[in-house]
Amino acid sequence: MARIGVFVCHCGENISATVDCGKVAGAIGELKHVAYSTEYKYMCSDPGQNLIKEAIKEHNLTGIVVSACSPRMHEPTFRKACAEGGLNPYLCEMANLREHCSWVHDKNELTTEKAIDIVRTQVEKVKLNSALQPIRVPVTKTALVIGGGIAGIQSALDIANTGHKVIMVERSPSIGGHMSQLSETFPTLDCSQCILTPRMVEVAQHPNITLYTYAEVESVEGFIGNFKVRIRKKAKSLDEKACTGCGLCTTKCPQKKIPNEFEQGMGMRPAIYVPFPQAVPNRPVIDREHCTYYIKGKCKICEIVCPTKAIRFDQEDEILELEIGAIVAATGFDIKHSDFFPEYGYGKYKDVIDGLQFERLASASGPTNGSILRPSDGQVPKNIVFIACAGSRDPAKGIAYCSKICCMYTAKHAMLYKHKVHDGKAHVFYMDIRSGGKNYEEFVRRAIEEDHVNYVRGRVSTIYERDGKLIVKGVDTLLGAQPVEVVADMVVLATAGVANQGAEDLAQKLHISYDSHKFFAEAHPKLKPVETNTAGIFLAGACQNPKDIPDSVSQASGAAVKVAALFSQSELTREPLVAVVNRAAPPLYSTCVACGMCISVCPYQAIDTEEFKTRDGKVVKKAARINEGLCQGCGTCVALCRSKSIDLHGYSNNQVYAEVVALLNEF
Amino acid sequence: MSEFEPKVVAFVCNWCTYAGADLTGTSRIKYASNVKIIRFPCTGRIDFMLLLKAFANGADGIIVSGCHPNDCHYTSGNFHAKRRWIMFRELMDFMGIDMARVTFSWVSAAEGAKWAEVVNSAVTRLREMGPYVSYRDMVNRTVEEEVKHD
Amino acid sequence: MTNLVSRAKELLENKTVDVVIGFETGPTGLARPAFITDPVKTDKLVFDDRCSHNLAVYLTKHEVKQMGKTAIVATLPIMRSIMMLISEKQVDPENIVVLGISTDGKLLDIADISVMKGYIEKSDLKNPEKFKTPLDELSKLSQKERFSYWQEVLSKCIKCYACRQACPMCYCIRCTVEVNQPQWIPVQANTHGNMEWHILRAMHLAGRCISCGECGRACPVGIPCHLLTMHLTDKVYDYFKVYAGTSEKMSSVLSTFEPDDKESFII
Amino acid sequence: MEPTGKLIRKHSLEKLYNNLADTRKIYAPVVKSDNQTEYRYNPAYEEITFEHIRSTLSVKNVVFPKVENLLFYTNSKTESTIRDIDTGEIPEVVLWGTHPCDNAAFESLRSIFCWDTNDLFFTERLEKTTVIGLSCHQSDDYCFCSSVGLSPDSSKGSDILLSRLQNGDYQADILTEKGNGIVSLYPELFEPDSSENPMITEVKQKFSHEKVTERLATAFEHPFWLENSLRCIGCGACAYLCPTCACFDIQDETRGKEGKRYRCWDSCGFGLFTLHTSGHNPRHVQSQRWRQRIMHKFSYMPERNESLGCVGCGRCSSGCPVDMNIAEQLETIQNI
Repeated sequence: MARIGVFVCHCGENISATVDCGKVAGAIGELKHVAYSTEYKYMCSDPGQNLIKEAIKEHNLTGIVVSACSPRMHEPTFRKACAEGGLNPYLCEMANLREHCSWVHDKNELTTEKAIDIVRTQVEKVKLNSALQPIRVPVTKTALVIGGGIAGIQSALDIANTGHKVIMVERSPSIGGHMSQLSETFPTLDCSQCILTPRMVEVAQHPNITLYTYAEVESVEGFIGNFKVRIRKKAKSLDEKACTGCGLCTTKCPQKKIPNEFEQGMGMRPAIYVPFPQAVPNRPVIDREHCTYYIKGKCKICEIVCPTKAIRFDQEDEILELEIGAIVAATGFDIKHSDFFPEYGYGKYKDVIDGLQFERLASASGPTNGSILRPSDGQVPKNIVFIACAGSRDPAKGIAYCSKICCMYTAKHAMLYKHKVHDGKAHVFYMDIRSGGKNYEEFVRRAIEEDHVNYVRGRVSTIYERDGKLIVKGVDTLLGAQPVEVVADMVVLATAGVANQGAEDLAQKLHISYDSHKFFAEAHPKLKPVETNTAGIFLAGACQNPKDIPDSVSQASGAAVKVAALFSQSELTREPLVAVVNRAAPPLYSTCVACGMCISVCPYQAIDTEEFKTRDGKVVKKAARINEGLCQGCGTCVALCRSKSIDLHGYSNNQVYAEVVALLNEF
Repeated sequence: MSEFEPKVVAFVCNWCTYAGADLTGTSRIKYASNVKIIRFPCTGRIDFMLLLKAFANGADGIIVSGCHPNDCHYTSGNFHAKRRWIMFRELMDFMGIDMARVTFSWVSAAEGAKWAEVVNSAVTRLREMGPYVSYRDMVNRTVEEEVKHD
Repeated sequence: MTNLVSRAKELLENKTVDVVIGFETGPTGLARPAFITDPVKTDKLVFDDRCSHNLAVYLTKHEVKQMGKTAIVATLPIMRSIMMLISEKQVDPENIVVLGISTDGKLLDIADISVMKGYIEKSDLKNPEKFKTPLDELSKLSQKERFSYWQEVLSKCIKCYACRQACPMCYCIRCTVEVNQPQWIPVQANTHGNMEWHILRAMHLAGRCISCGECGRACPVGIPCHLLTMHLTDKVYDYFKVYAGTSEKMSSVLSTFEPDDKESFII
Repeated sequence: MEPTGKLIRKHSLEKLYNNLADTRKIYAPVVKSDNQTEYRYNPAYEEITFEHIRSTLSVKNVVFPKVENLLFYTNSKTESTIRDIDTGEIPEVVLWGTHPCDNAAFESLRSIFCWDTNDLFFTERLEKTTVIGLSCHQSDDYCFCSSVGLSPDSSKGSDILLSRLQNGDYQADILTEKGNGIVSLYPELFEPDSSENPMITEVKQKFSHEKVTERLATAFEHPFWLENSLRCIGCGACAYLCPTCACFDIQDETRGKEGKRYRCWDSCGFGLFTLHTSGHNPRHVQSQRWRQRIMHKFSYMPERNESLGCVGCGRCSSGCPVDMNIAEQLETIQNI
């Protein structure tokens, strides 16, 4: 038999000024199963809480209702008091007499009657509460960072510096990401490589970081604290321990005409190669697609010249199985290449390039050693046009969003050009200049005012070639939409930042959501920008949306803190207000029929299908199963379940039903 | 009191409308005391059967309220709820159950004043409509009255 | 239906399937579901206008599943039911052979599920024409009249659940009406309880009903309960532009959403 | 009492009906649609049909309503107060135009409801029911009364049995004191028996119920049950249409302080009928439930109740959504 205690709080006069608390306590005391009902001036005060603790013992209560303020205010307080009184904290409910009654109604009988209804409803609910225990999930204190760009590097270093193990997986042969391709960085114009390479080296040397380059995530199973991740280490055709990185093989490789990815196709590389001189690890890989030996079965020159005999043609991909506690996705972004823009003639005109290609041209270590030379004939362009928002903010092209970084790097490009080609003219076509950020606006003003870059507010409709020149036709909207034509030697498109290749695939492996542009989705746009909907998986950098370096680094540190917080305890404790799918003895096992609708609606990928098998392995029953480590307790699955096989602790079907009945009927 | 006072049950989510109603309280905005709130974690948790149970137990009106689209604490519960209510309303209407008695709203945690408005306009409308006699008559029909229909 | 008979015979003879679910003629001249395991008995198979049962209901029946691999005679609604059952993981497409029948009664060559999907996609998926008039007529009534109408017809319901049992999508092993913690629906068959039952049933079929009309046909007391689910089928299309039973992926409207789903009633 | 034969003219029959309908509850068949005939209380005489082969539902609800309140209760903080139903308030009812199969069913129901103790509500209702039956001048393929020891004109269960004569008048067999009570209210409407033979349909015997009962005694494990119930979808239509099915469920419904206990129809055809709390279900598949239905009617009832659980009305077959034809199956059973 339930024995419920009810405590009606006056909240000073906040409640008692309009609600007759004595009458409420009296009326509730008349209800069946109410063993004790009282009123008090301040339930949340120490004496008030002691009143509860003593009543629990004295009246042998099985549940309590504190009728006071909003549970959003004091539920934790009273649950704690309840626990201290020796009763399971989840056997405590609050009736909201202040925010939902005394403060919003006048003093009259109806208000007191409503208060009685509210308390009665909670009494009927609490009778059906069950004693719940916090959910404890063990945590493997190893983090996986996917992606070795600046975001991944920052996250990995931050986590590693808190003393936890980190495994970093990078799919290309070196870490560094897009930042390693950049020449200088805005708004300081310091050399990108110079600030990045020390971090790259730190990753390689950090005792807590294990780095797997040329590797990809194969599969992810499990849940927060307990992921099982399979990593495919692609065969580098190299014994990394034996190799000293002398580079002899790369110079002797006969296959030399492979477009260099790092140089954005503006330089060439051999089949056995190190992507760039500062690569980490500084060890070559054989690109099997282009290697003569793998194509024709003959060559092996690298093997012959290698002084340490480190070449391994028969090496196979290796699958590593790792136990991981948390994952940081830092897979970065890509840009739309200029062939996306038929109106700008890319593909036809060698001198219409994208922003990353310009970075390589401007880079001291790039294919032109930092001289701005146009690709078609190696001449210095005297007239250069930069087009911002190439693709971005263009719903007609399917990219409605702002790529965020282009305004700034376009200003940077124009400046770099002007610093290198003093007599050149730089024009920028833009829609708006978005330079929000510390010293960003000042940077753009410098480009305009000190470096005399010609900013034209308007879009470019077409580019075509005439007499070896590129005719850029646009409009100047600040001059009343007057047509503008620039005869340019070279055009740089600030093309839209887009989700990285394979993002969708990885999101599916990770069971995280992604938006229509395949950027990974955060758990909450405002308050959980670093978390994903899958507990234990966090986001860093441009895999979420295009971001500049400081934003990426900040978020990476944010993700690292989330991971460190998770790793700060050996067990994860969670509120037990989660959904459960019923279980019964065989042959029923569960009333669930595994239709999978709950799996489809769950925003947290917390539901999977459990198979029940006979001893000889035959599946005799399937039923949904909720991972209490992942469930956040929204209850959408509960309301949807046709066979009512799922229920939600704290808001069970029995409880909410009883509330409706109690609210509308007198007992 | 001569005026009819409708009984109204509000099904609200914890994160937006419940918090919004808390704000109505902290802002001391007055509204009709006819409405009594039942708290759910999310509008996605609200079973359509509970609305029927409210009518069956004598409610004259119902309010269902949660987070605005894109603001769901659980990201998508309210989107699922929205589809559910679209279907539910169409079915109810087809069966002649009065959907003018059910108010659906999005009230955020910052919209304390909106909550008071939602409640007051629902109560005003329900006062005009009067008690939901036709549904209650069906519910309260005795065994003998049922047989008379044979 | 010589094609159907010979195909069924062949499937049983070469042991591609263990049972063929089709139609036979009963002693009173009605067509009814038949389960044939012996190739010799395939001669019993018939197919004509009398064959309205939605045979897909048997694919989830315990005893039928025990029989092994199944071939099933399937008209459009049955094929759509099979599609729904696959999408809801109740039927393994590997375990069934579909003996599709076109709307003009010809045996279709349904080699696999993708072929079936193609056939369904080409077909007219609206509610059958014969149900349009009663649906329109009911919609034309006033709200009060509709409430009276449904109270009157539903007062006759005896809660035999033939509507549920005849429906291939009602495959739950425990229905909400059988839950008593809490007692969602009154056990007794009174007008109110009956109405709640039929609301529940229609809601559970919203976006899942494939418009076969079997629920209404099965009702021994003649309640047109199929109009409830068919009304929602119309509405599902109006709002979301989809028909049930067209995809092998989970896609029923209440288990999915689009952020820009339109409504006009939420303030 | 000794049955007596009377004649009642067509116009007198109308008078009899109207007189009865003016003074008491009378339950008579009305055609609702092409294939639905339902019983209603006190319809106008013109609405009544004499041509129905079988009404959609049987008339068992007169003695075994689909919902019957058993008691009311009021809860307080400390106790529950029970208020019994006054069975004296159950009204008298005259059944009009019910066929011999349905009338014979009352005896079958009595053998269940009054097996060890007399069910209060059932006996009260049966006592207050007067049956003016109508023998059958038409039948169809579903009818098989002659296979279960009855006939289209059997008088079992009737207080008065009407049989149509060629000219549209009716022979009225006065069978019981209750029947006689009606005659004595309106003696002017009844004339002496004519020698004319009434129009009685012929219902061919399809099986021998004795043979069926005998065969069932050892047929529990027979593969027949599975093979022949594959088609069954497990609804309760047969049981609810059946005039002799008597399974019921008892439920409490509470709202606020007030509550009631009632019983309502249930069916052994439902999967949950025998489900145990543990999850175990002794009849966990439909073939076992189909077997139970037939066993109960043709083996267990003859053995325990000395009564057959079937009157051959054919409703279970005509109302079955998947043509589970019981007569066809029984015919097979006697030969397996």
